[in-house]
Amino acid sequence: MSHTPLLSLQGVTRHFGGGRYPWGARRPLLHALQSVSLSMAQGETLGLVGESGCGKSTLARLVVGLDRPSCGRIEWRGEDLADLVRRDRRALARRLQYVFQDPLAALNPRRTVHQALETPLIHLRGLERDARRQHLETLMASVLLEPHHLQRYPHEFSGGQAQRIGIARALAAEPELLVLDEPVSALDVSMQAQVLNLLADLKQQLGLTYLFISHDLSVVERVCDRVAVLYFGQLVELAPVSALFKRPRHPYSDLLLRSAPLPGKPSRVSELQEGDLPDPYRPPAGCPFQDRCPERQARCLREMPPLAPIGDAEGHSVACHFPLG
Amino acid sequence: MGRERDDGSRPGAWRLLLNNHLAVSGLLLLLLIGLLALAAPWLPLPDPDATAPVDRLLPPLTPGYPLGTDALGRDLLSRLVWGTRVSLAMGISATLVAALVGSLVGLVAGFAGGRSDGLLMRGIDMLMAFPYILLALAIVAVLGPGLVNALYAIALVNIPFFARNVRGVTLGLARQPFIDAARLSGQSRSRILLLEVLPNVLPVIVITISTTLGWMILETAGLSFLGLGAQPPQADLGSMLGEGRKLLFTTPHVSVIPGLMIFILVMGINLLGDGVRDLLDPRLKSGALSRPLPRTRVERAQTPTLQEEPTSLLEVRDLHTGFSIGRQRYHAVHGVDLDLASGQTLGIVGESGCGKSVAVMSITGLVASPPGSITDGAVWLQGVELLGAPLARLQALRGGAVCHVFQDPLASLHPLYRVGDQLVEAIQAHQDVTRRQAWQQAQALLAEVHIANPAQRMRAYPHQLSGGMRQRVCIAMALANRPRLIIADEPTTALDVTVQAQILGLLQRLRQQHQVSILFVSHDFSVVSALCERVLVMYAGRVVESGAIEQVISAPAHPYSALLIGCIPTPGQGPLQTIPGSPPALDRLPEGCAFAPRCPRVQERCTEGEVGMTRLGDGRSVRCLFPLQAGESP
Amino acid sequence: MRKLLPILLVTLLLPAIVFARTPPDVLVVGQIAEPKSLDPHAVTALNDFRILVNLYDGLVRYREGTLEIAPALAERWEISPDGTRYRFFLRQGVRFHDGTPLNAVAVKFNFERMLDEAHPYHDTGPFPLAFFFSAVEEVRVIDPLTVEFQLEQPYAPFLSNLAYPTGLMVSPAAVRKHGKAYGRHPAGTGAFRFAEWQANAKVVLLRNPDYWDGAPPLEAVIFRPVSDPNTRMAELLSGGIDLMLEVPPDSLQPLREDSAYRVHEQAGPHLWYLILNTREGPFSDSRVRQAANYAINKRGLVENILQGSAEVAAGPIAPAFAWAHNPEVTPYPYDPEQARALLREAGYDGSPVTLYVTEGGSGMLDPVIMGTAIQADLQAVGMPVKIETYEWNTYLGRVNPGLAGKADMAEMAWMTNDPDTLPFLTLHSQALPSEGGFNSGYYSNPQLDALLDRARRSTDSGERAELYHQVQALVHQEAPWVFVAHWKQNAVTAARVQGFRLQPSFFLMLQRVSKP
Amino acid sequence: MTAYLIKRLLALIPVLFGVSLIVFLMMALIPGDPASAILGAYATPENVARLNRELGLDRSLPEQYLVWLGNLLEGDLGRSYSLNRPVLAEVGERFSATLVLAGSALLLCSLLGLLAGLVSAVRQYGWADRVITLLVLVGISTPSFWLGLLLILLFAVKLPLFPASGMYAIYGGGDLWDLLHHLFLPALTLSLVAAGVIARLTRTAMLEVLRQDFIRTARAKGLSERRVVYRHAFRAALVSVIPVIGIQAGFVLGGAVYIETVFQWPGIGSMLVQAIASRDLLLVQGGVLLVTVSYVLFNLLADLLQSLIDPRLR
Repeated sequence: MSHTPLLSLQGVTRHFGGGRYPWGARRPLLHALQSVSLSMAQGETLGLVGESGCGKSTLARLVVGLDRPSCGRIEWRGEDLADLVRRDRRALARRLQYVFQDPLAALNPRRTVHQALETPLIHLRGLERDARRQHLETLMASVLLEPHHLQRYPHEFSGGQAQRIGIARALAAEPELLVLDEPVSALDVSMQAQVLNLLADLKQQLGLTYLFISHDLSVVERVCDRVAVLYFGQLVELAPVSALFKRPRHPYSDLLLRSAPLPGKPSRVSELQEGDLPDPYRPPAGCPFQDRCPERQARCLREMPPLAPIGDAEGHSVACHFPLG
Repeated sequence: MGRERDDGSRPGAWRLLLNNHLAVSGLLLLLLIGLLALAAPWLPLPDPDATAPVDRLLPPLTPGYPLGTDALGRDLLSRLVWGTRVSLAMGISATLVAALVGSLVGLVAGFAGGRSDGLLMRGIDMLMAFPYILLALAIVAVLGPGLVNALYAIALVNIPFFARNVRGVTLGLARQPFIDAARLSGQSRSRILLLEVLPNVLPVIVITISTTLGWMILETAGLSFLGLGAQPPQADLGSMLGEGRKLLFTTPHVSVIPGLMIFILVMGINLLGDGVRDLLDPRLKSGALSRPLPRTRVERAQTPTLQEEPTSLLEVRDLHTGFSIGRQRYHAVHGVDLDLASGQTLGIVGESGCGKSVAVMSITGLVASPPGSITDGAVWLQGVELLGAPLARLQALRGGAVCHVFQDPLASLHPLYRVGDQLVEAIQAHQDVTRRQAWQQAQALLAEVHIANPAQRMRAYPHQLSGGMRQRVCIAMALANRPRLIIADEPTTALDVTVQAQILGLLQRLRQQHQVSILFVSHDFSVVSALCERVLVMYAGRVVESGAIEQVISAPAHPYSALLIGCIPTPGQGPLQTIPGSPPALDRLPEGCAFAPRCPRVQERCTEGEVGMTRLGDGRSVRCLFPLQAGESP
Repeated sequence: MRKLLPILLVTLLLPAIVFARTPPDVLVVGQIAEPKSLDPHAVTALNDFRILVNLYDGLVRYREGTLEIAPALAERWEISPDGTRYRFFLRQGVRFHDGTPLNAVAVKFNFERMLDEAHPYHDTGPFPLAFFFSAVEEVRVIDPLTVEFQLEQPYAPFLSNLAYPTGLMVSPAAVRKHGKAYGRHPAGTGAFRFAEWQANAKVVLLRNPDYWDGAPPLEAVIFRPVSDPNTRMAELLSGGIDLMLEVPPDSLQPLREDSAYRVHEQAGPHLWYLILNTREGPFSDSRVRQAANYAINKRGLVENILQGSAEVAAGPIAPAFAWAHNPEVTPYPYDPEQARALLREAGYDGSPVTLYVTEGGSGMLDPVIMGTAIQADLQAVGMPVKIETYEWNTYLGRVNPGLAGKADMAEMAWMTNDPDTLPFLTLHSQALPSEGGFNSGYYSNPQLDALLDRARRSTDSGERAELYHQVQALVHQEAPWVFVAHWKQNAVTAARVQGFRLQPSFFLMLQRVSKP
Repeated sequence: MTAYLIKRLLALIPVLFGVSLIVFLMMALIPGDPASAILGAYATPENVARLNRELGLDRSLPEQYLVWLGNLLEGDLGRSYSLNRPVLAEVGERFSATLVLAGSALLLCSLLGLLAGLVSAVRQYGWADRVITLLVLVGISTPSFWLGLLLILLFAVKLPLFPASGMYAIYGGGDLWDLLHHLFLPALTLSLVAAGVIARLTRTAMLEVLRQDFIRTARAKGLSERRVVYRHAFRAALVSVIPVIGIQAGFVLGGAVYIETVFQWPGIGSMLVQAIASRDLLLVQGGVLLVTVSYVLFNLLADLLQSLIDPRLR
């Protein structure tokens, strides 16, 4: 592992709307991400968990350059991503690729798999026809699909197959980092297993780095090295996977862990768990989790706790005034 | 259900079109008119422009003039044929011009968004706000009369339709993940627009063409009618109508004949257009746009008789439910039996498309029909056979003794009514109470499912609530009339994991408090095991295993159950198991065991003949010739 | 829902039972358009004149059924021997509808308002046809009932111009009172006075019981604008109007046979012709022009297409000007053989010619159909014709500046009140478009110029008649135009309308009409 | 809501500005001028020049436009050349008539269209559906300018049930019955096409809504089919039908040009045709502006109605 991280985010914030209407009224401002800082080392798999609307996908889109942060900085091997893109429009796409949540929606229904996979080979790699043909075959083989599948249209595939095609397309650019945005949540369990196993194999073969976004903790626990817990656009806990699952320090991480159903085990959460996500247009002053937190104290209502290292495990930090014991 | 066969119709597009009788008659009409128009130069017709003032205004059926003559003694039949030729050519070219320009504007506006979108659409607004005939009049006045100028005018006034329709679709497409994917594949914006967006917009353009073509022919006729189109002596249908209108009261045939021709032509185009629209519009595909009946159609060969007095609250015997799409028959449920005693919870587990939802929806006849229908079996609820019961009886039970909680609470609640009104409606449908009383009951129900501030929430619209709250409202609605049975179809699938846990907890408590039975459908073994005592595992429309939940999880007997459980990631487990292959197509179920093609333990016997349920004791049964023994892995 | 529809239908149909026909003594006239203004000096359209002549009087008028000048507000007049001074002696005791008296001062006001740009009420204009009186140098009040016009030079058509609606007398008091809005609050001396004007619905005139020429039998006249000819017809048939003007010729025949209606016809000073471009192209040769006159089947046009609603024309002066018309000049016969021979002789090479056709326009009859028929006739003698159609205003904008470089032939029609006007404005070499005239075909002939100039100066009607006979013969021979038709104006009245007669002047005089 | 209204009304300004500019340009490009139109056959260049001077048309076009714009801000639409009358007076008088015709046509087509679409969807594939589908097809396939004439021939001449033209009886009348009596044929003609479009859309929208999850919920609640269809489905279908009614307002206003001419309705449509023919720039300008404003307002009304029904849009 080198000293400069592969990817690092520094105080990345993204909000939508804001400003004023021509006639002076205030335009509502939506906070999607608030000052998120984290970094990834080459070869690791970082899990990003949180509930819907917590800013997971916004973060992912920022990382691959589909969106720009409102403020803050994203670096690739110590270099500003924005600069990189300014110099070479396609530079980012050759290093970072994205796998979408809904595999069928991520494939153009009117284009064959061949066309879909060939595009990055032409535009990102600049390969000639023969080289492309060869590459396509290896790609298909690497995601366990037959070459004759190339001539088919997306609707002729099952969800699991379609997701494998999505992975193949991401791999076609030969990236170093793959952002996997809930890659298995739209799939049936049996398909889910296939795709997860495939991802594990690919990582080993190609030395990839994964940013793995999921709401399913049991999946995260299986595939990730470290976990970042996101709540309401803020990073509330960051820890090696074993540390987090053994001993979550943020009350929200704890709630998440307790909520996950396991086969053969009855639920461990009270139905009375109150409270919802705060209104993103009017974020609360203090800790965003205050409404739902059983440990809430007066300080939590006033002051947003910073993300700070905690405890014994290396690389474990939490944003809580009163972390769990 | 269904995504896999979404586009199965594509190869047979022509056949589908030909199945539509109206469209076919439109097509034939158009073909006939088109052929006639094309063949005009070779038909034995007199010169359409040859005047014979002496023979003017002859009535139809005059020898030598089948349709009579006009004010200059010109043969109307010949003019009609030649005029149709001109009108068709005009209408088609104007449509194409409008389609080209309008689609381009719409594509660019929808894809670029922001300021350019605003600017372009303001321009389109201006065109639309302008009375279209005046615009056309003014354009022709500027350019001078003539067919080509009239064509431009008509095309211009129709650009907004294409621009608006195409923009709408493009706007939706531009947010699709596959556009992002194309950007990440390194394509430039113009290439994305051309290669990724355009092919998906084309059907909309074709639909718009099919709906505007007739309209354009009418409008061109309108301009010619005002004398701004075809120049004499050339005939088009509009100018024939215009020349004849002065004589409407004395010699009506001179204008009625071209008028009828315009009517028939446009009618043909519209008929065909409807057919094309039905074909291309994804919403209309596979007959989805047929009105679902109040209950699922039941087409049982014979009414089953009761073998013995039903002991359970709910008994389902040999249920067969399927979907007919075109000539295909999809067997979604293929002989399902289930029993549920009072106060019991039963889970049904299976992958998507296994028929679990269809099975439970069939109980109260909520499977959309058409295309669905129940072909065999019987359902007894509290001793009443539901499939044969009259609609009124069924409606009294629905929402009364048996209630549903569905997967997507946002879609399941009416978006336009307040939550309180929807609850009140459910109460008043079954109880003879005043609205005020019902309102109070409803409020109490919200309190019972632990919604804070129930009085305030009663006045909220569904979209103002969070997902968890919406599902609580749905559950409250199910509880409204003290049901005996709640059928919950994946009620937590759309929810976040913390909310899911709460909802499961809520159902658990309600079951205990109200002694209500729950039939719980899920794809997730973990979720089912959190709530249910017994479980059914379904595969390809059949129950393959049933038993107490702990026993099935700890020692599955069917290889499919075992593999399915093995797929679930659990802490400290080895590599995830996978199931090779994919489920069979429901319209081509294999003979014998449906799982045989994917089963690691398959034997020759598995593919021969029906495999029946085997009782294993302990209330367990399995549909397998070679069930797993305890501790054995597949 | 299900009960709503029948109720809706019944309520809508109910009023149909009490269908009102027009009451007695009220005449409803179907006009072709809404009037622009009821200020006679501000309008130019025949449609408006039809109302105005019932509302106003001029110093003189056309004698009933002729185009001869007769006294009106002026009982008599004297013309100086050199033809430059006209003195009118006004009728006594005539009052405008607003009660003010008609006198010499009022007459002077009327003409000065039109002609003098410094007049305080000149801004109540514009007065587009004021140039009819551009020869007037001064209007003098001799005494309250005597007024004298001083002309710059002798101008023979002056009297007939005075009989034109531009010469109708408006009330100076009303002009002063309403200013620019006078056109909607008219006051004249006519047989009817103004009552009401509803935009695009009706103009109502009521009987003037104090009319100097005897109060009219009708109590009221309602002018309804119905611009669509079919709708106009429908209104006539359904009893919504009593008098319909400009009936499409094809509709006349069934009406003639129907005893519930009476058809009226009257030829007038109208000419429908084709301007030929004599400056360039094939028609610069008079033989080709004659050939065109031979080639076109005018009788066919008049009898078949216009259904006898017109007469074949021989030259520029309509037979309605009985005193000036030369009966010896007869129309070119339909003779395609002769036409072909002349074309051959002239060496015409069969190159196509362009014909300007208008879609409508005042006096143009059925221009598109007629143009198409003419096209077919010319085609038959080997002259291919390309038609270009224009909306009337655009058409005038193209034709009036001259045809050079654009077209070889153009349809045109004129209605004039004096035999002088048409040839002087359209065939005189001083009337080329560049000179501000209407000679769009650039015909130029010094002999014709001399004849016209003399006729205009002469005050002796016998001499003028002789000169116009020569004009007629000369123009017929030279054929600068294709002479096609003189329109016979038509009108249809309901049978109970009595005493109605069309005038050669095309004006609609309703003073003697009754409807019991 | 207020912010939304203000926003919509502000968005109207550039549209009106653009429309007025287009009208001005177009009228400048049309050959012929008001003076020739007034003078007719007597339009010699000399007379035309004199008249133009008197009408103030000798100034440059941008200058004329600025003068017009300046006057507009003071509420003055100028004076019609051909009618010699303030544009505002003429346009105001005509506009109320158009509003009556177009408004009732819009009402009629909405009523007929919604009713037909509803029946057609509820009785899908039944005889009522077939008959309505056929009628709708006939409606949208008939040239309305021709249909108007046929209706006059049938119901005013052959079968004198309705007056052939006009807005009020020419003699007597003038009450509401009289107006309705005159209104029936033109309003029907004008609304037929739009009714067809709305009926089709209502049918599709109903069928689509009937497939929605919340309809299944309504049935699962045990509601009667009548309640499901009329209370649950129809209201939801209205949400997608209403904006189309707004767009139809444009067609109805545009179609009024033909229909007003045929039925001699004293409205703004027939006035505009005449004004274009006589090159009466200011009259065209004023009329078109008013039509544009009313179209936009109709649409605004539709949007407001939609948000009234659909709380998600508020």
